[in-house]
Amino acid sequence: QDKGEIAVFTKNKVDPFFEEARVGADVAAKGLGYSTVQYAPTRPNNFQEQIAQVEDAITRKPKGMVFVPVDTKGLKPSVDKVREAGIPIVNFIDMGDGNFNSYVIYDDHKMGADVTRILAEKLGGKGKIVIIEGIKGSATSDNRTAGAQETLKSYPQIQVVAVQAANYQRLQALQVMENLMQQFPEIDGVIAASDNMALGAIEAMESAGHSGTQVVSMDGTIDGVQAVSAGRLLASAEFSGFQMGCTAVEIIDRLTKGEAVPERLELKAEMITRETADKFGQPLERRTCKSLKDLGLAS
Amino acid sequence: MLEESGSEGPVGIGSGIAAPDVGVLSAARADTPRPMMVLNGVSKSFGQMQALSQVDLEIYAGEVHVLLGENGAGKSTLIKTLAGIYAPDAGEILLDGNRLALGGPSDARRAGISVIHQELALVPHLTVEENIVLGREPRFLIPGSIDRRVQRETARRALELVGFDGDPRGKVANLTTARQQLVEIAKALAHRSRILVMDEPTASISERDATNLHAIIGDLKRRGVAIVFISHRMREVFELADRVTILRDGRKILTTLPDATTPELLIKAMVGRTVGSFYQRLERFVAGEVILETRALCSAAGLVDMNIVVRSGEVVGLAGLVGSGRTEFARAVFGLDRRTGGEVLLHQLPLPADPVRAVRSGIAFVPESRKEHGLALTKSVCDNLTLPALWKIFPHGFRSRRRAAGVARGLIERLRIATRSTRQPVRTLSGGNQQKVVIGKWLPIEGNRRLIIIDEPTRGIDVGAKAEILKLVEGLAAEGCGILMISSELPEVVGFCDRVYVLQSGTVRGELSGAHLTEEAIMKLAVHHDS
Amino acid sequence: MTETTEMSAIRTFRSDAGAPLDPELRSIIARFVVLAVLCAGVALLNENFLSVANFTNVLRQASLLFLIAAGATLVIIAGAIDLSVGAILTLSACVAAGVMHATGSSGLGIATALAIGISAGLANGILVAGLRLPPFLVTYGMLWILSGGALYYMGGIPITGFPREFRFLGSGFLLGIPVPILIMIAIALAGSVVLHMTTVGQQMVMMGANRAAATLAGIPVRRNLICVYVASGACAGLAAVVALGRVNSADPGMGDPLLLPSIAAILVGGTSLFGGTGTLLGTALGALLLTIVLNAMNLLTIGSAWQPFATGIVLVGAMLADAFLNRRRS
Amino acid sequence: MIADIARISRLRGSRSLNFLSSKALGASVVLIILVPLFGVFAGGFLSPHNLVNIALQSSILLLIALPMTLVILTEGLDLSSGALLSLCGVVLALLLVAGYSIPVATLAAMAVGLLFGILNGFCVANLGMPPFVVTLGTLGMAQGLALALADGNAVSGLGPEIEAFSAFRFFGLPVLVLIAIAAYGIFHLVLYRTTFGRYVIAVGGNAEALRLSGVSVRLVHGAVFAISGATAGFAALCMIARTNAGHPTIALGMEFDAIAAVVLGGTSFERGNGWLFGTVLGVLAIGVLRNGLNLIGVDTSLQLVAIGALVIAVLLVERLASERSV
Ligand SMILES: Nc1ncnc2c1ncn2[C@@H]1O[C@H](COP(=O)(O)OP(=O)(O)OP(=O)(O)O)[C@@H](O)[C@H]1O
Ligand SMILES: Nc1ncnc2c1ncn2[C@@H]1O[C@H](COP(=O)(O)OP(=O)(O)OP(=O)(O)O)[C@@H](O)[C@H]1O
Ligand SMILES: O[C@@H]1[C@@H](O)[C@H](O)OC[C@H]1O
Ligand SMILES: [Mg+2]
Ligand SMILES: [Mg+2]
Repeated sequence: QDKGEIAVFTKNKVDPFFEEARVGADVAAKGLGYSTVQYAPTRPNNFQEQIAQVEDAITRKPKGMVFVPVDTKGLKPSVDKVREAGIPIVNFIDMGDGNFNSYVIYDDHKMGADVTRILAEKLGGKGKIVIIEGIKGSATSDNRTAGAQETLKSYPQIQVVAVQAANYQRLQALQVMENLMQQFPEIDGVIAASDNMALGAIEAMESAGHSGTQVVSMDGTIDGVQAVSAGRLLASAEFSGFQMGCTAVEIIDRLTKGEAVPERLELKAEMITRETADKFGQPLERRTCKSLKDLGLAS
Repeated sequence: MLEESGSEGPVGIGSGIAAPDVGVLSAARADTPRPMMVLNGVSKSFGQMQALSQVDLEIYAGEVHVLLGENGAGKSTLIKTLAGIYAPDAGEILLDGNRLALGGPSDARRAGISVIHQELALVPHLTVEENIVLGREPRFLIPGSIDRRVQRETARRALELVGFDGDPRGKVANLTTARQQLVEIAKALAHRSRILVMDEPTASISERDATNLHAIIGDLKRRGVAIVFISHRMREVFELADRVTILRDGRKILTTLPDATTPELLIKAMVGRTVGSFYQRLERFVAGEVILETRALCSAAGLVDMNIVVRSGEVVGLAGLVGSGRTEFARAVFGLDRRTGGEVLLHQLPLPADPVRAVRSGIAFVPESRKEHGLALTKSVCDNLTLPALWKIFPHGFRSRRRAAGVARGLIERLRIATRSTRQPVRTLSGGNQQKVVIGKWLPIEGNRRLIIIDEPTRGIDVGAKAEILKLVEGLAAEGCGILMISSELPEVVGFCDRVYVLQSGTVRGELSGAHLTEEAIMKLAVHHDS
Repeated sequence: MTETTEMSAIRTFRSDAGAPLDPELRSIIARFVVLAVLCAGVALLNENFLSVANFTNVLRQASLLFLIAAGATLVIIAGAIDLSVGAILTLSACVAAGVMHATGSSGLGIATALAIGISAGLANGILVAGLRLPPFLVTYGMLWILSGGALYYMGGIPITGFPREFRFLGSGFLLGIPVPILIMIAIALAGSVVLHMTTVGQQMVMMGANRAAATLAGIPVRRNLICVYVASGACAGLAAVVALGRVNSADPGMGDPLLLPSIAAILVGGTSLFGGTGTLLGTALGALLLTIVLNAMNLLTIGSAWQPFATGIVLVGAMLADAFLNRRRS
Repeated sequence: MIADIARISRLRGSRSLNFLSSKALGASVVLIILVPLFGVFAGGFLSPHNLVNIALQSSILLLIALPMTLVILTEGLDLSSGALLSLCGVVLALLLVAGYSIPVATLAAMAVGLLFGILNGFCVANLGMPPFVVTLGTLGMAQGLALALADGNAVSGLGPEIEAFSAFRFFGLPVLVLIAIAAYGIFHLVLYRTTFGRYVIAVGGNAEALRLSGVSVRLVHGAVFAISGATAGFAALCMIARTNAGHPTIALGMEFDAIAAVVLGGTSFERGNGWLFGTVLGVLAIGVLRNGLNLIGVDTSLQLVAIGALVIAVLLVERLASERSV
């Protein structure tokens, strides 16, 4: 049965994280009888292009839109247009302003805090650490870093020797880490805002024959989970793009049926450690969507 | 090599000529008591090149003052100084007795000096009208905006003066060279000038257009405009000039009245020696077997049915007006332009249109524009001299600097190229020496039945270099090469070539040799009778 | 007068002894001086800078930049430009990663990366030289096509984890020296030999200086142009191998951020965009200069926001310095 | 620089005729082919709403492409305009947040753009540095400044005036479209009705002729870059109106779209040969292509390929049309 089309907007096609989200949305849509059309800017993270894509998508009159904003601010004009056209729109992953019908998110701040706590405990409450941020200004990166820094306040003997951005990119994280290792020969811990960057940093340390540094990060990507199982990464936090995609689509479905939906849906981020790692990181094609009911978020 | 006529320096030559020096005002011009413009001891040098030294000149209202001199004598430099383009190193310019400070071309214009420069100074993508008012656009209400009505009117009047019959609102790029020249003249006339300077305005227009221009000049003269005119055409000089000034090597040799002299004397003063058989070949060689033959060659650049034969040991000339297709013929043979029909045979074998093959089969091509097509100006003398022969000098593909410098040194000595080292950038050489490099780079490719195409070999170079270059070319012919020489200098063509093809509109209009080879015969074939 | 000056000039011409330094040599020396001053400055500010480990580190980072820029340097010297090197790197890396994942063979992976680099270079060369299209726009168009191809091929998911022996090229050591540095040295040497010691290299320089004059001298301009584009593609392919070995992961965004820095490295290295002058050693120094600036910023923990600013300043500064040097000389 | 690459790729002297260069062939062909095609296959493409959409999306690109046309006419290139737009946007947004009025903030942004433009112009005109290098350097500087000023973040919370401004419509046309039309009008007047515009064409066509006519070629060169900078500053206002925030990287890469648009529009890198309205067509061609592909729902990767292929295809068509000699 064809109930129409759902437009899915992501920030780019280069970050695997968004592929998870797209697949999640696809899987959920298929299950509910919708088709999807995918939009991502041709220049990665190009906000201007994303705005144009939203405008263009309105012309196709989709049943709904699920939306990862390239930038959290200043979406209002575009979202207003979507609403004016009577199309329900749900934001997921990165919080954004504007009158979205609903938001599907994780608590980035809390995730940052939780993985930091795991690291701090592992280090016995003391040592030198560095923080590798994602794209400055993105809600995920800023909140995760803030969460980490707040937690560290309760560990006065842990010293943050550097905070550097690597834009969620692996190569950049690798080079940043290489340079930081020169400046600070003894780094005990690394907090990276994403698994991708954590792996770059680990790569740098491993090639330098540098061992003993503990790394934590967030996302729970397939690679990240493997690294946790292998003991290269101390812990990660589940930030499932796949599930957010599923849930966002399910909300659209409810909205088209005229059902009420909560304005803000927060998924719970589980910690991924060596012990729990097997539960996470399945290949995308084997994943299934959890419905709101399964998540205990709806009746 | 050159016979010196006995006299040593410029001064000696000047005094050796039996013509009254009227540089200082004489009774000949009693009706114009005060010169409009006076140059006092004007000097200008470019690096070590002294282009003008201590030149004095007086220009009167209502006269045509012709400047004569060999290439490189400093004529253009002199008028560029007048036009405010070059600031003189020493000396002063007076206008109506007042010292003129020319900060730039616009100052000169404001002072009423208009110049038609030797190189066309038109903007291809602007219209005729727009070009005519360029730099002096009529203002409409606010500064910076253009009154297009006045512009049209100004242009119309100026174009009428020169008898331009084209579309004043068409782009200049779409005009023929002759018409562009008319626009250039109209541009200078458009603004009421007191002094009009023309640098070889008739070099590239037909006889008819030249006559037209002479009429215009007569008209301006009557209105009291002073005209400074540069030309290499002797007949024209005697037709037009009220006074003639001769420059040589940057110095003023003399100023004279045309009635008081003869072309021979003028040339002697210009060149500094008796010219005699200057352009004449020393020996003629027996033409050998055919080297190049084209059969009904047509090209995308506008050639139609060109049939030409060049034999070993022969110097064959291509004559014609600018735009007649001489360069295009060379380009088509060498494989630079797409051929659209006919064939090119080199030693009886078809030659594909490919410059690489052309060079490997022994064709040398000396292009007309050294700077654009002949030289890599920023690179060294050595780099340029070894370029076409790299494959000969280094057959295994590995280059040694020592070896390259050795070859270059040999050529520098053989051609007497004035350079301080093999590593000097060619940019810093004088024009004649640059030209020697352009020709010299073909010498390392040996072989005696080669075809050598030379386009305007002596354009813009000084007397000494010119003779040396022609001697070099002659030497190549003596070795058995076939020479195809394109030249706009008719005396050179007549004196130097064994046989001449005259082109017009991209095709051969006639072939001249022996006693039939005269300047008049060439001109007759070269000019369009329809336009 | 002309006659006499020529005579005296001929008399002074005896040998090349005392002739001015090659402009290229001069520019290299100038860059060494700048590099030394920069290093001294940073060393004063930060004691870790001058360590062997940090230098190895800087060199290794510079080597990637150099590899991308090496072939493109030849293209610019020959009078054209290649804006597609970043995209070539991306596509080569992605497909090579895919091939290695499917076959497990390092050899095939390397061959794939090089083959893609070479084919992309060939396509550029044919479009620019064969069809005489403007290089800037052709390679810009290719940039889009190649990155689109990479995106399509990857389908949004990176490929990670490559065989150990493959990674050796990116992250291994030989005699205590990181392999990428050795590759950089090898390419710089080989390229310099071609450029300065072969007739083909000389032809490239001369066609860059004046393409028309080179054509009229019977230089196979088109063939050479195709060659430099192929070299540029091959270098990007090689850079892809090194990059893959280093980060152990391929994603379709990896080459993008490398394009402008690599062009900056070429220009900072003294290669002229007008063609006809430039050296690979210069490009290596340019890459080193830019890398050191970023390394110093990391060491001094200056925010990454200032990195593009610093790169821009270095670029404009280098050009200004050249402009003033040249002005003073003439 | 491009000019030089173009220069060396043509053997003929400046005398040769360019009689076959039809105006804006590329953009026209693209529009003539694409518009009906999308009309049929992309639902809603020809609806008034979507046409307004295309106009809106093209408006800012046009603001960058217009001065770029002048720069390219003088055989230059401005790679810094995208980064400048971003920087000016950040400045403008910061000033709005600080409580300054829109006109004051816009003027300040334009002043920043102008300053960079003058720097570009000075280096190119007075120091003879290649435009590509200079503007690549200032691109980095502007981008770095933007990131640093905004601390990597978007600057938002600009107040209601800017929203009111961006919501303004006239006869159904959004304010940005009106601005773009007005900007075209101004640039048209400047290029075709003023002495300055004429000198811009002349500099590219025959700088020597202009010099001999007593006009300062340097000044013209410098001025086009200054205009480009100031216009980028003004375009920042439009960008802010559209996005409601100042983003330090928002227009990154836009200069390349602008260059492509100018060239598609028939302005060539040689000899001051150009057509300002062609730039409008070029901008529209890019806008139509992106819009149509989005309407059809073509995947990002294929969109990339399509754009690249379009650029090369247009070059090929033009080469075939102007083929004169081998
Ligand atoms: N801008 C310049 N830089 C260096 N040398 C120059 C420059 N302009 C002219 N010269 C040199 O000054 C001398 C005089 O040149 P000029 O152009 O005045 O000669 P001319 O008499 O006009 O010759 P022609 O009959 O060929 O036009 C020549 O040797 C020339 O090479
Ligand atoms: N400005 C122009 N406008 C139109 N056609 C031109 C122009 N210039 C040259 N041509 C064409 O090119 C061909 C020959 O050009 P060219 O001037 O190179 O010949 P040439 O005899 O070598 O002249 P030159 O004396 O300059 O060497 C002719 O067919 C002519 O119609
Ligand atoms: O890693 C992810 C990053 O790539 C994306 O931009 O934002 C969310 C992050 O978790
Ligand atoms: Mg002259
Ligand atoms: Mg000619």
